[in-house]
Amino acid sequence: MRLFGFQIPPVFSLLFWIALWEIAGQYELAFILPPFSDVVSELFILIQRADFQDAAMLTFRAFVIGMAISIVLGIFIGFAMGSSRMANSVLGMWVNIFASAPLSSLVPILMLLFGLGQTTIIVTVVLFSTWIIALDTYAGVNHISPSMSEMGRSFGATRRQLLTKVLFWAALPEILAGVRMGLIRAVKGIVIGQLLVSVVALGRLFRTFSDNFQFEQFWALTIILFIFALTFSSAIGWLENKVEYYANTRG
Amino acid sequence: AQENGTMRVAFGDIPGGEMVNFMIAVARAEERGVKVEVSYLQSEDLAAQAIVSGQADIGVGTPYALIQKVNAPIRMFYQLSMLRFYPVVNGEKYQTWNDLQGADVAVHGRGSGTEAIMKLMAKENGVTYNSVSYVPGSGVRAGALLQGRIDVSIVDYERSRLLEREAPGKFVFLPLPEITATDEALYANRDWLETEQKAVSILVEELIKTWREINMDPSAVATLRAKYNVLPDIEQIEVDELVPAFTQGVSIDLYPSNGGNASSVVEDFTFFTSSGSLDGVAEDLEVEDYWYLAPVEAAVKKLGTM
Amino acid sequence: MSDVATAAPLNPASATPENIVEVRNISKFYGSVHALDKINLSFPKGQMTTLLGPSGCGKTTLLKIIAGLLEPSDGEVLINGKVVNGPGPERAFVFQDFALLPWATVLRNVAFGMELAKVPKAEREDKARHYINEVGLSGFEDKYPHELSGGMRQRVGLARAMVVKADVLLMDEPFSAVDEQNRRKFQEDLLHLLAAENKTVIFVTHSIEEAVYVSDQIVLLSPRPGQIHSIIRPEISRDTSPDDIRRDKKYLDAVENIWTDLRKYLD
Amino acid sequence: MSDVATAAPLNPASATPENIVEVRNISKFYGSVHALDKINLSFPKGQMTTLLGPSGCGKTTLLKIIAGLLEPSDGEVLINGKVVNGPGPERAFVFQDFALLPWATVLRNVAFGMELAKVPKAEREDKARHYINEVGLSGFEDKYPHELSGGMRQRVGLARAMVVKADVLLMDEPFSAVDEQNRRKFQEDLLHLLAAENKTVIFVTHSIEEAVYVSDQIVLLSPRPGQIHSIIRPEISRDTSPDDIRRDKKYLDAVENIWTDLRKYLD
Amino acid sequence: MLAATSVTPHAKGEKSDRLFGMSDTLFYRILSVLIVFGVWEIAGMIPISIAFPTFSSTMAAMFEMIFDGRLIYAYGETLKPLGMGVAISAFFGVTIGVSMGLNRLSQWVWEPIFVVLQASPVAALIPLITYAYGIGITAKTVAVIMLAAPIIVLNTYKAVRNANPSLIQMCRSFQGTRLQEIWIVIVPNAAPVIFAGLRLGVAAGFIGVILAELLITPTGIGDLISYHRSIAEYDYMYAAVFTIIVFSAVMVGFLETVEIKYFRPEKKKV
Ligand SMILES: Nc1ncnc2c1ncn2[C@@H]1O[C@H](COP(=O)(O)OP(=O)(O)OP(=O)(O)O)[C@@H](O)[C@H]1O
Ligand SMILES: Nc1ncnc2c1ncn2[C@@H]1O[C@H](COP(=O)(O)OP(=O)(O)OP(=O)(O)O)[C@@H](O)[C@H]1O
Ligand SMILES: [Mg+2]
Ligand SMILES: [Mg+2]
Repeated sequence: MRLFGFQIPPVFSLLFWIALWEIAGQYELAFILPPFSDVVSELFILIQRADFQDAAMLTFRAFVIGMAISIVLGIFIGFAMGSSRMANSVLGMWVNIFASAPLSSLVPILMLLFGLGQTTIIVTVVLFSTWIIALDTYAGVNHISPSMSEMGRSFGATRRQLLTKVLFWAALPEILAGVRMGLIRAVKGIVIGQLLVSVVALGRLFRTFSDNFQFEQFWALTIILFIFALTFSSAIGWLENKVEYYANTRG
Repeated sequence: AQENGTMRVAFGDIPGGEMVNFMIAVARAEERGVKVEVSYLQSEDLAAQAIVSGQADIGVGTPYALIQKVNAPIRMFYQLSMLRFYPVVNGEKYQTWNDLQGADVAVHGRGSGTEAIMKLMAKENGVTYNSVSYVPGSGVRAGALLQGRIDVSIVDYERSRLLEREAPGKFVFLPLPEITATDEALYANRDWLETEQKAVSILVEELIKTWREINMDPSAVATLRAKYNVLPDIEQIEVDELVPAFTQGVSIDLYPSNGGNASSVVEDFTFFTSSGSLDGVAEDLEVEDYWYLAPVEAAVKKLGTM
Repeated sequence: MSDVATAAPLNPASATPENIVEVRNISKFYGSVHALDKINLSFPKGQMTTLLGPSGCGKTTLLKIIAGLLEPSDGEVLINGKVVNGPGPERAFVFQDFALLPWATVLRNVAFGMELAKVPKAEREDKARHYINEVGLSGFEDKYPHELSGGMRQRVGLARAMVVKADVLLMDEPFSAVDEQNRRKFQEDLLHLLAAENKTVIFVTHSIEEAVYVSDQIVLLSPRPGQIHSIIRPEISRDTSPDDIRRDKKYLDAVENIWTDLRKYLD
Repeated sequence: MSDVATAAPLNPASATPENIVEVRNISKFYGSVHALDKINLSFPKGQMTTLLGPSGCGKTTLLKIIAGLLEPSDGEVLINGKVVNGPGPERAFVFQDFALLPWATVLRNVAFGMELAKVPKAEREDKARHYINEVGLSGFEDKYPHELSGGMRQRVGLARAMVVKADVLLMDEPFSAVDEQNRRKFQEDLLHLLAAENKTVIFVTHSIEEAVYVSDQIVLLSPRPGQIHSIIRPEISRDTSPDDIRRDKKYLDAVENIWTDLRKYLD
Repeated sequence: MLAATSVTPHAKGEKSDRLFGMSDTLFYRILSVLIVFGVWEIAGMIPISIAFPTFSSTMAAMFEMIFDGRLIYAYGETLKPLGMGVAISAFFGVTIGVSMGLNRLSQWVWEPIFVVLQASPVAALIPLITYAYGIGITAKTVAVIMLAAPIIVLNTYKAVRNANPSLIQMCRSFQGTRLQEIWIVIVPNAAPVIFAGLRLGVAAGFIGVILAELLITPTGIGDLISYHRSIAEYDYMYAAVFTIIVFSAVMVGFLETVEIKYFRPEKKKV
C-alpha cells in the first residue's frame, strides 16, 4: 500500500482499525465497545491482579506441557503415516476426522474423564493441536523427494541416521508450520474449554466481566489472549522463515 | 489444626457476592481442620456431572429431577436458601400470565427453582412458552431486561428492587402464590457423606452458625468477609452491594436457620411435583430417597433449634 | 557400422575379473507393472556404460537395483563376482535431482557420506575440500545449495559420490536438471575428471549425443517391459578435442543409428 | 565461416516491410536489476529467429516484452511498422511450463484463445480439432492435461498458439520440460509444421544444437545486462533429411562457433 | 502424424493385499474402528465413571433419538443459523478475499485484521454477542460468521494471490479482458484452495454454532447435550456429541465431492 509515494506497512492498517474503535468508543456508538484507550489502561491493571496471574500461570504451564506432548506425538504419528502405507490408511482416517471435527463438543466430556485440574487443560491442548501437527508432518514427509532417503541409504545410513540426519530436517519446514497451526488451535481450544467448562479462572474472569458489564476488562482480557496467540505464532513463523531459507530449493 | 478430612466443592456458577456467606462457613470449617477445595464450573448441570462422576464431592443446587432419574446415590444434606423469586415482564409487551403464550423466557438454569416456578405458572395459567433459555445469575437477567434483550424473566428480591429503581414503571411483576421450597441445597454422594461424617458435620455446624449470625445482623457478612479474607477477588461493585443485598435477603427469610428438615423436604415435594420437575405424587415420595438429614439433625441438636 | 554390435548380452554368465558389476537375469514387477524383463548385463571395470531408452523403459529401475536401493523381483546383482543385497561402499549414486541437504553447506554435503560412516570431522572435511576443488567449486565450501546454480549443485552431488572412493559411480540422468550449455561443459569436465580416477561409471540419460559422447558402451533398452535391445560400443578415440569428437564420423553414425532405433518408440 | 556475421544489429532503424517485428532500443530494469540494455533487433517475416545466451541474460524478458506481457523500461516494439503496447492478435505465445488450464480438456485448452474472443462454440471447436490433429493429438481431445506426457502437453500449447492464426509465434524454451528424445522428434515436427504456415517464429532456447538446427537467424546475447553479442545466420539448407542437416559442415561449424562464444560465460 | 499412446501415470506405493475379501487397508481401518469402540465399551462397563456410558448404550440412545425424530429436529434447529452464517461468510468472505488478492488497497485494509482474527481465539467474544444481538437466531448466526469468515477470507486471498502467473500471462497474451482473466482463469485456478477454505469455514462455523448453543441459549444439538447432561442421561449426551463428530466428518466429505463434481472435472477420473 502506497500513499503519497510512501510505503505504508500492513500493520498500520491495524492502527487504522484501532483508531476507528477509539472513535466508536469515545462517541459511545456501541455500549459493548468502550474506548480503546480505556481498555489498554484496564489491561495494565488486569495483569497485576493476583487471580489473573494465577490463572495465567496455571494455563500457561499446562499449555507448554500440552504443546510439548502434542509436538512429540504429532511428529511421531506423522512419520508413522509417512513411512507405512498401512499406518497411513488407518491413522490417516482418525487424524483427518479429528483434525476437522468440532472438538469443542468433547470438552465437557474431557472434564469428566480428567478431572477439574490441570490435566484437563493439558488434554485439551493435546486434543486440539496434535492432529494438525501430524497432518503437516505427514505432508512434509511425503514432500521429501524419495531420492533424499535413497541418498542416505546409498551411503549406508542406518534407519536411525536416516531419520535424525535426513528425514527430520527435510520435513522440518512443514513440521514447524504444523506446530504453528497446532499452537493457534490449542489457544483456541483452551479458550473454548474455559468458556464451556471454566475449570480455571480464565473462563471465570470472562464470565464475571461480561455478567457485570465490565467491558473494558473484558476487552483487555481478550486482547491479552490475542497478543499471546499472535506472539507465539509469529515466533514460530520466524523460525519457519529461517528454515524455509535453507529449504526453498526443494521442488 | 488436626486433620479432619477433605472436601471438594463444585459450584455451578462464577464466584460472586451471594456466595460470601457460604465461603465464610467454609473458612471456619477450614479453621477446624477440614481441607476444602472449591471449583467454579460453567453451569449447574456440569457441577452435578462432576459430583456424579466423582470429580467433586459437594454440589450446590436442587437436583431433585436428577436424583429421581439417575440411580447415582446422590443426596441433599443442607438447605442453603429458600425460593424467593419475582417473575417480571416488560410492561410494553406483556401484562399478565395469560399474555405469555408463545413468549421467550429466561431463567437461571436447567432444573433450577426459577425454571420450576415459571413452569408451574405456565401450567396453572394454561400457556406454553416458545422457548426457555438459561441465563445464570439474577443480576445478568436484570441487566438483560434493562437492555431489552429479554422480555420475560424471573429475578431475586434484590434485583426486583433494582429494576424498579432503574426503570420505574417499565416492568410488570406478575403475581405468585405462596411458595415454600428450597432454592439451593448442598448435595453429595451418600457413601461419601457417610465416610466423611466428621468433615460434613463440621461444615454443617459452621453453616448453621454463620447463617444464624447473618440473620441476626446482616452487616456481619462484611466484617466476617474481611476477617476471613473470603473471596478477595470479587469485583468492587459486588463488595459494595454486599450488606444491602444480605439485609434484603434476611428481610424476606431467604436464609433458613436450621438447614432443612423432614417437613421442609415434604414442602419441596409438593412444589416440585406440581411444577413438573418431579414425577409422581408428593405423598408417594420418600424423604430418605432425596435427603440425608443425619448431619443437619445432629448439628441442630447440638446447637439448639432456632 | 562395424562398431555396432547388435543384441546378445556381453559375457552373459562368466564373472570374468574385468567385469566389476554383473547383472543376472534381473526382472522387476511393480505390482502388476512389469518394468524389467530378464536383464543380463556386464559392466567392464574402468569403463563408462550408458543406459539409454525411451521414457519408462526401466532405466532408473535397473540402476537402483544395481545400487541396492530396490529389490529385484528375480535375478541377482554381482559386484566383483559376489552377490550383493542392498547398498554397499563399492557403489556411489549421483541423483537426477541432486538430493543435496538444503540445510547443510557444500562442505557438509560433500562430506555427508563420511559423516554417516562416523569419520572424524577434520579428516572428512579435508577429503571433502579436495574433491570440492576437483569439481571446480573451491571458494563455495560454505555456501548453501540454494545459493548455487543447477550445474554447480550437481557438481556438489558428484563430489559427494567421488569422495567416498567407491569403485562404481551410478548416475541417473545427472544433467537433466542442468541447462544445456552448462551440461555440455559438465560433460567435458566429467570425462576429464574420470580419466584420472579409473572409476567404473553406469550412466542413465535420454540424450543420444550425450550417451555417444561419454560412453565406452551403450545399452539400448526397449520399452516396457524393459529388455536389452542392443549394445553398442562407439569406439571413439577420446584423445582429440571435444569438438573433433563431435565431428567424428563414428560419433555421427552412432548417433544416427541409435536415433533410428529409438524414434519408433516415441509417442 | 562466411555465414557467421558478427555483431551489429541487422537493419537497426529502417522498418522495411519484410521485418514483421522490430525492437528499438529496449532496456529493462527490475528494480535495480538491469536485465536488458539497449536492444535493437529486427525479425524478418516468415523466418525463425532464436534468442540464445547464458542463463539470466534476459531472453525471457525480451520475449515477454515483444509479446506485450512486460513493459520495457525504455524503447519500443514495432509490429508491422506500428508501435504496440500490450498483447495483440498478431502474436501468440508458447509457454515454457505449457500454461494449460488443468481443469479444461485438451479441446477447450486449444480453443481457449477463441473462447476469450467469444467465437461461437461450434466454430472454435472445429478449428481447434483441426490443429489438434495437426500436432498429432487426435483422439486426445477429451483428455485433461495431467493425463498427457510433457511432450504432448507442449503440443497442446503449440496448437493453442497456432489456432488463433497469429503471424508471430513466440516460444520460450518450449522443449525444456520435454525429454531429449521427444524433444528431438518435436523439433523435426515443428519445422515440418511451420513450413506449411509461413509463420514468423521467435524462439528462446539454451540448446545450441537446437538453435542451429531450427533457426534462420540466431541472436546471441551476452550476460546481464543483456546486450546483443552477435547475430548468426547458419544458412543451412532445410531440404535435406534431419540427419543430413546434423552432419552438414555449416551446421557443425555454427554449433562449434557458438559454443566457443558461449562457454566463457559459464560458471 | 504421430502415433499416440496414452501415458500410464506412475502408480505409487506397495502392492495391496486382500484379507477376507476386502482390501487390507479397509480391513485394518474397520479393525481400528472396532478396537476403539471396543475399548469404549469396556471402559463404560467397568465403569470408569457413572457419567461414562458404554458404547452400546450410546448407540442405542442415538438410534432412539434418530427414530423418534429428536435428532433430526435438533439438527434442523442447529443448521438454520449454521447455514445462514456459512452462506453469509462464504459470500462476503470470498468477495473480500478475491478483492484482497486483486487490489492492494483492499489487501492493506483487510489482511492484518483477518490475520489477527484467524490467529486469535475469537470464541472468547461469543458471550458479548448477546449484548449486541440478543439471544435469538441472529446471535447464533453472528457466532458462526465470527468463526467461519476469517479462514474463508484468508484462504481465498492466498489462493487468488498465488494464482499461477503463467496462466494469467497466457490469458493476457490472448487479449483476455481483466474480467475474463478473473473469472475464467484466476477463480477456477484458485478454486481448490478456496474450497479448502470453505471446508475449514464450515468446520469452524460448526464450532461457532455449538458454542452459541451451549453458551447463549440451548437449542438444537447443543440443547440435546445440555438437557441430557442436566438430567444425567449421559448416554444420550454422548450420543449427541458422537453425532456431531460423525456429522461434521460427513459434511466435510460431502463438500469435497461437490467441489470435485462442479469445479474440478479433471479430478473426477483420478
Ligand atoms: N514405484 C513404482 N510403482 C509402480 N510403477 C513404477 C514405479 N516406479 C516405476 N514404475 C513404472 O515402471 C516403469 C519403469 O520406470 P523407470 O522409472 O525405471 O523408467 P525410466 O526408464 O527411468 O523412465 P524415465 O526415462 O522417464 O526416467 C515405468 O513404466 C513406471 O511407470
Ligand atoms: N520479476 C523479476 N524481478 C526481479 N528480477 C528479475 C525478474 N525476472 C527476471 N529477473 C532478473 O532479470 C534477469 C533476466 O531474467 P530472464 O528470466 O529474462 O533471463 P533468461 O535469459 O530467460 O534466463 P533463463 O535462461 O534462466 O531462463 C535475471 O538476472 C533475473 O534474475
Ligand atoms: Mg528415470
Ligand atoms: Mg528464461
